[in-house]
Amino acid sequence: MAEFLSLKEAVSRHINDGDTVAMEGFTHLIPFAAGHEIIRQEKRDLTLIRMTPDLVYDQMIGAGCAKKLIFSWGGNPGVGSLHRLRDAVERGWPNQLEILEHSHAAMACAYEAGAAGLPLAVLRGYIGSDLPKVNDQIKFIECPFTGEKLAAVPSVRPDVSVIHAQRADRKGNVLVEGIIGIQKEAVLAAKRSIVTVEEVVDDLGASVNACVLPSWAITAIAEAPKGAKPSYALGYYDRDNAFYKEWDGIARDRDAFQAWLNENVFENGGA
Amino acid sequence: MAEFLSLKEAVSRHINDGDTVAMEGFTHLIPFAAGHEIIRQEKRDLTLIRMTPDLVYDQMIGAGCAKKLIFSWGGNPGVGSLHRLRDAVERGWPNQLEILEHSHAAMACAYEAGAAGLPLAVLRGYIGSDLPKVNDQIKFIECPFTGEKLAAVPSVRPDVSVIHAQRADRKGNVLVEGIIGIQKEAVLAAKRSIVTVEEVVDDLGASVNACVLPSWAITAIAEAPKGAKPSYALGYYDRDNAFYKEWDGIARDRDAFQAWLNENVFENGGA
Amino acid sequence: MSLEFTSSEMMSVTAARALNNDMTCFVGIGLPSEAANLARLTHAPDVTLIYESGTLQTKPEVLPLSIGDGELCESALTTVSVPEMFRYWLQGGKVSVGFLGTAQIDRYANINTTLIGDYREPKVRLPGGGGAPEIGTNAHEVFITVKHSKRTFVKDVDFITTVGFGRDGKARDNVPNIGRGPTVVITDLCILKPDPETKELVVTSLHPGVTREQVIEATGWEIRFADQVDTTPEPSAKELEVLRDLKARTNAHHAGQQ
Amino acid sequence: MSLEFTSSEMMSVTAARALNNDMTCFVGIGLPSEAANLARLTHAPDVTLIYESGTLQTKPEVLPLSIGDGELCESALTTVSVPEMFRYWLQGGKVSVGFLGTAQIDRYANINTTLIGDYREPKVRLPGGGGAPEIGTNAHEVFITVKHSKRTFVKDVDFITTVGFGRDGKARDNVPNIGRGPTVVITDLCILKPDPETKELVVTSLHPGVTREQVIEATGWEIRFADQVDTTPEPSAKELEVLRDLKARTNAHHAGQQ
Repeated sequence: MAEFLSLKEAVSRHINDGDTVAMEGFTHLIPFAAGHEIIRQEKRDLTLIRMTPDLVYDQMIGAGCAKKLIFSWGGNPGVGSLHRLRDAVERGWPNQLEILEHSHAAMACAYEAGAAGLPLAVLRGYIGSDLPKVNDQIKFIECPFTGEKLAAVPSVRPDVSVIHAQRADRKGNVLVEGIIGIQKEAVLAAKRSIVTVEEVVDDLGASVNACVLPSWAITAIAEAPKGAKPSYALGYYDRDNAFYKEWDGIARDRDAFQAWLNENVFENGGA
Repeated sequence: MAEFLSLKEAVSRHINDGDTVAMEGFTHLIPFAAGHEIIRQEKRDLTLIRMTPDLVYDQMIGAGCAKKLIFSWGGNPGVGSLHRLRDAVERGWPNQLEILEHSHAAMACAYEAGAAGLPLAVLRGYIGSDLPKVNDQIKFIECPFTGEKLAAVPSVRPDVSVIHAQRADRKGNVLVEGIIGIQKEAVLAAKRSIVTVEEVVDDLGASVNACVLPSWAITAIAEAPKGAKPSYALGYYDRDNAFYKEWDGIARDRDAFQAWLNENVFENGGA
Repeated sequence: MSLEFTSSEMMSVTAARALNNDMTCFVGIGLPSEAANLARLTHAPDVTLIYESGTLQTKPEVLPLSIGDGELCESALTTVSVPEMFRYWLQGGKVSVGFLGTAQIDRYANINTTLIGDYREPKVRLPGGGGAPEIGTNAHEVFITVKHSKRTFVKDVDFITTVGFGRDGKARDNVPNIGRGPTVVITDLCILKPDPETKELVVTSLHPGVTREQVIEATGWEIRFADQVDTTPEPSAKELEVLRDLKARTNAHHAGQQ
Repeated sequence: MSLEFTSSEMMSVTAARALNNDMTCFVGIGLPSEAANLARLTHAPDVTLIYESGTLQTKPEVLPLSIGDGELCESALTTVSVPEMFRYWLQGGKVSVGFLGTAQIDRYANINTTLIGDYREPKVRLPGGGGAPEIGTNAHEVFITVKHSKRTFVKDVDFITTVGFGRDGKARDNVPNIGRGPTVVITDLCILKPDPETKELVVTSLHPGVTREQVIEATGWEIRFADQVDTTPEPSAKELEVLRDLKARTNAHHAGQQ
C-alpha cells in the first residue's frame, strides 16, 4: 500500500545518491515540486531518465544532481535549447553529464517493456538513423517468423519513478487524467515510486476505464498542490507558457540561473 | 472513414469465404448478432480467432462456417464444454475443425503486436508448458541484452475483425466501455473491421481517456441493438447467465442444436 | 460444540484462509473465485482481487459466472484492457498469488486443463489453458484448490498445461524471473504442500474427520504425509454464514436473470 | 490584384495545401503544426491531426507551444498513452502523413535535429530525434516544411536523425514495411520533391516572385530544377486571414498567461 508522506520525507527516504530516477509527465503533469525537493536535498550522481527532459531536468542538471541523462528530446518545447543541459554536456558545468540518446518511439516502448516486466522492447525503429551508431544500447534482432530485422532496446527499469497526478483517494489510489503520457508505465516499471498529487480526496471520481494506479502499486504519495507548475494539471491550472519563454533568458547565464535557483528553490523551502 | 451499413450488407461486403476472422469481446460485448448474420449468409472455411470462443463460435462452428480455430480457452464459462466445438474437433461434425491453441497471455500479446504493426509478440510465457509441443507457432528467442529465453508468437493480423460496442456517433467514432478486453487491438490489427453498436448517438459522452476508436480506423459500422445478447453490454443490458446454462443442453445434441439454429437464427431474419 | 458443514465448505473456507489483506490475487473462475471472495468478506477485507478480464481490485456482491461478468467491472477500482492485464499486471510482477483450479494435478503440482488422453485423439477435451500457463509462472506464488479424487490427482498429468515443478520437480531450477510456483493445494480432504527438496506434494494437514486412508484412496499416486500432519481448523460459524449467504445470493442472481 | 504576404505566410499556406480531408497527419511542433491547423481551418476541416502526446484527432483553437498543451487534449476525440500512440497508431500504420520540421536537411531529404558538428564534440547541440526517426519510416509518407537557407539545406547532414533516402538515395530499397518517405519539402522559396529515380530533391515549383538564383544561393548543394518548374499559387485572401487570425490568437493566448 502507498504510504502518505511529506514530499521532503518521500524524497529523503526513497531517492538515494547514485539512483536511476525517471521523472515523467509528457508536457503535462511534470513533477516540478519533486524536482525542486531533490535539488534542495542535494541528491547527487543521479542517472536521470525522461523522454523530454524539459525545464525540470535543466534545473536539476544545473544544480548538479545528475551524472547521466537518458532521453529522446532535450529542448524547451516551442522555445529552444535547454541551456543548463547544454552547458553540462558541452562544458562540464557544474559537472560533466553523460548522455544516452534514443528516439521517442524507442523510449516509449522501453517504458512499456519495463512495465511489462520484460528485459527488452522490440520495435520497428531506427531504420536508416545514425542514432544506433552513437548509442550502443540499440541492437537489432531478427523476427523468427518473417525474418524482418527489428530494433531492440533494453527496457527502462528505474530505481525510482516520480510522477505528478491530479488526485489520490484516502487509500492511496491515484487518478491520472488528460495527457497521460507514460506515467503509468514509469511507475509500474520502477522498483519504487513517488507520486505527488494536487489533492487528496474521498472519491477519485474516475470513469470506468480511467488511468488509475492502485495504492498497492505505488510506494509513496505526497500532496503537492501546484506541484506541476510551470507545466500544467488538467482541471487544475494551465501551462505557464510565459515562464517557459522566460526560462530561456534565466538558463542562458550561469549566474542568473543560480540566482533563480537560490530564490525559487533553496530559499523557497518546499513542503 | 467508417461506412454505416446494415449488418447484412456489412457482413456480405466485408467477410469472404476463407477469410481469417477475429470476433472479440472478453465475455462482455460479444458480437452475437454479427455471428448470426455470418451463419445466415452461410460463410464457409473461415479461420476463426478468439481468445474465448464462447457460444458465438460454438454456434458458428456447429453451423459449418469454420475450418480452423485459434483460441486460448474454449469453454462455456462457468458451465462446461462447448459441445459443438468438441463435436467438430472430435468427430468432424459438420466438418473437421483444425485447432491451434495458445495461452491467454500469448494471444493478448499477439493481438497487441498486431495492433502495433509488428510481426511477432515477445512474452515471458509458456515456461514448462506442453503447449509449445503441440503448437508450432510458438518459438523462443534470446534477449540480446540479458540472454533470457523468451517466448515469441506471430502477431494476430486478421482479414476482418468484428466487435460490438456501446455506441457510435454520427461520424462513426465508437466508444467501448467497461470490460474493454482486446477489442481495440482486434480492430487495429485487422485489414478490415466491422463494429456493431447498440445505438448511434449525437455525442459519445466519452471521458477524456476513454476507449474510443476513431471513424477512420474502422471499415463499417452497423447498428445492432441487443447485438451482444446473451452476453451483455454495460449500461444497456445484463448477461443472460440463464441462457448460458441452457445452451449446454441445446448444444449437446445435434438435432436440438439444429432446431435452435433454425428457429433463432435462420428464421429470425436479422436486420 | 461442533458445527455442521460439508466437505466443500471445508475446502472453500480453508482456501479462503490462505489469503490475507496484503495479497494481490489473480483469481481463477469457480472454486478459486469462491474462496477469494469469501476471504474478502471475512478476515481479509482489503485483499486485492484481479480477474483476467481486466478488472483490478474488484469487489463483486455475487460470484461471477464468467470471468467477465458486469459485476466485476462495476465494483472494480478500474478496468484495463486484457493485454495490459497480462503484460503490466501479471508479467510485470504485480501479482503476489495466482489462485487456480484444475481438472488434473500430479505429484509435482503440474496442472492439466487441456485434455485427457492424447492431444490429437483426446478422450476428453477440456477448455484449455486460458490465463493459467503464465499465472503459474509469473505470479509470485500459486495456490490451487480442487476436489480430491483419483481421476483428478494423477501420478503424471496427461498434458502439462501449466507447470508446477515439471516432470522431475526441477522445472523452476535456474529459470530467471519465475515465481515460486504452487505453495499449497487445498482439497476437500486435506492440505498439500510441495516437499522443500523434491517438490513432491505431501499432505500437511487433514481436514477434521478425514482419515489418511481416505486421502490415499483418492490419490492416484503413493501419496506421502508430512512428518507432522496437522488437523485443519474447522470453519467458524461466521465463515459458514458468509459463505452460505454468498452462494445463496449468487444462485438467486444467476437464476433470476431472464 | 495581388495580395501582400510574407514568404513565411507563403510557406505556411503552401504547406497547408499539401493536406486534405482524407489524411491522418502526425504533426510536429512549430511550422508543421501551423500548416496543419491552417489546413484544418480552411480547405480540410476533416483532416485528422495527431500529436505525439497522445491526442487523437485534435482541433486546437490556438497553436500549442508544446506538443502536449492542454488545448490539444481538451479538443481531441480521445487521448491515449504515449506508448499506445507510437505503437498502435504510428507503427501500426494508421498515419498517412508525418509532417516534420528540421534544423538541417540534405539532398536525399535526410533530416538532422541532433547536432551540428561531431557527435562527441558538437558545435551546436540540437534537441534530438523525438518522434521523428519513426515518423519518418512508419508514416505512409512524410511532408517536410522548413525555411530555406544554406545553413539548413546542406549537401550531407552532419547526422542522420531521421532517414529520408539515406546517404545514397537507396536507404528504403527492399526494406519491408517502410513508408514512402519524404514526398515533398515546402520552404519559404519553393517546393522540392525527390526525383523518382535518384531520390535527390529537385525544385518543382517556385513561389511567386522567387528566382532560381535565390534558391541556388540558399541551397548548400548544386540544386537541380525539374524539367517543368511551376509557379506556386498565391495564398488566397481567406487563407491569409485565417492564418493571421490563428497566429494573433496564439500570440495573445501564450503571452496572456501568467
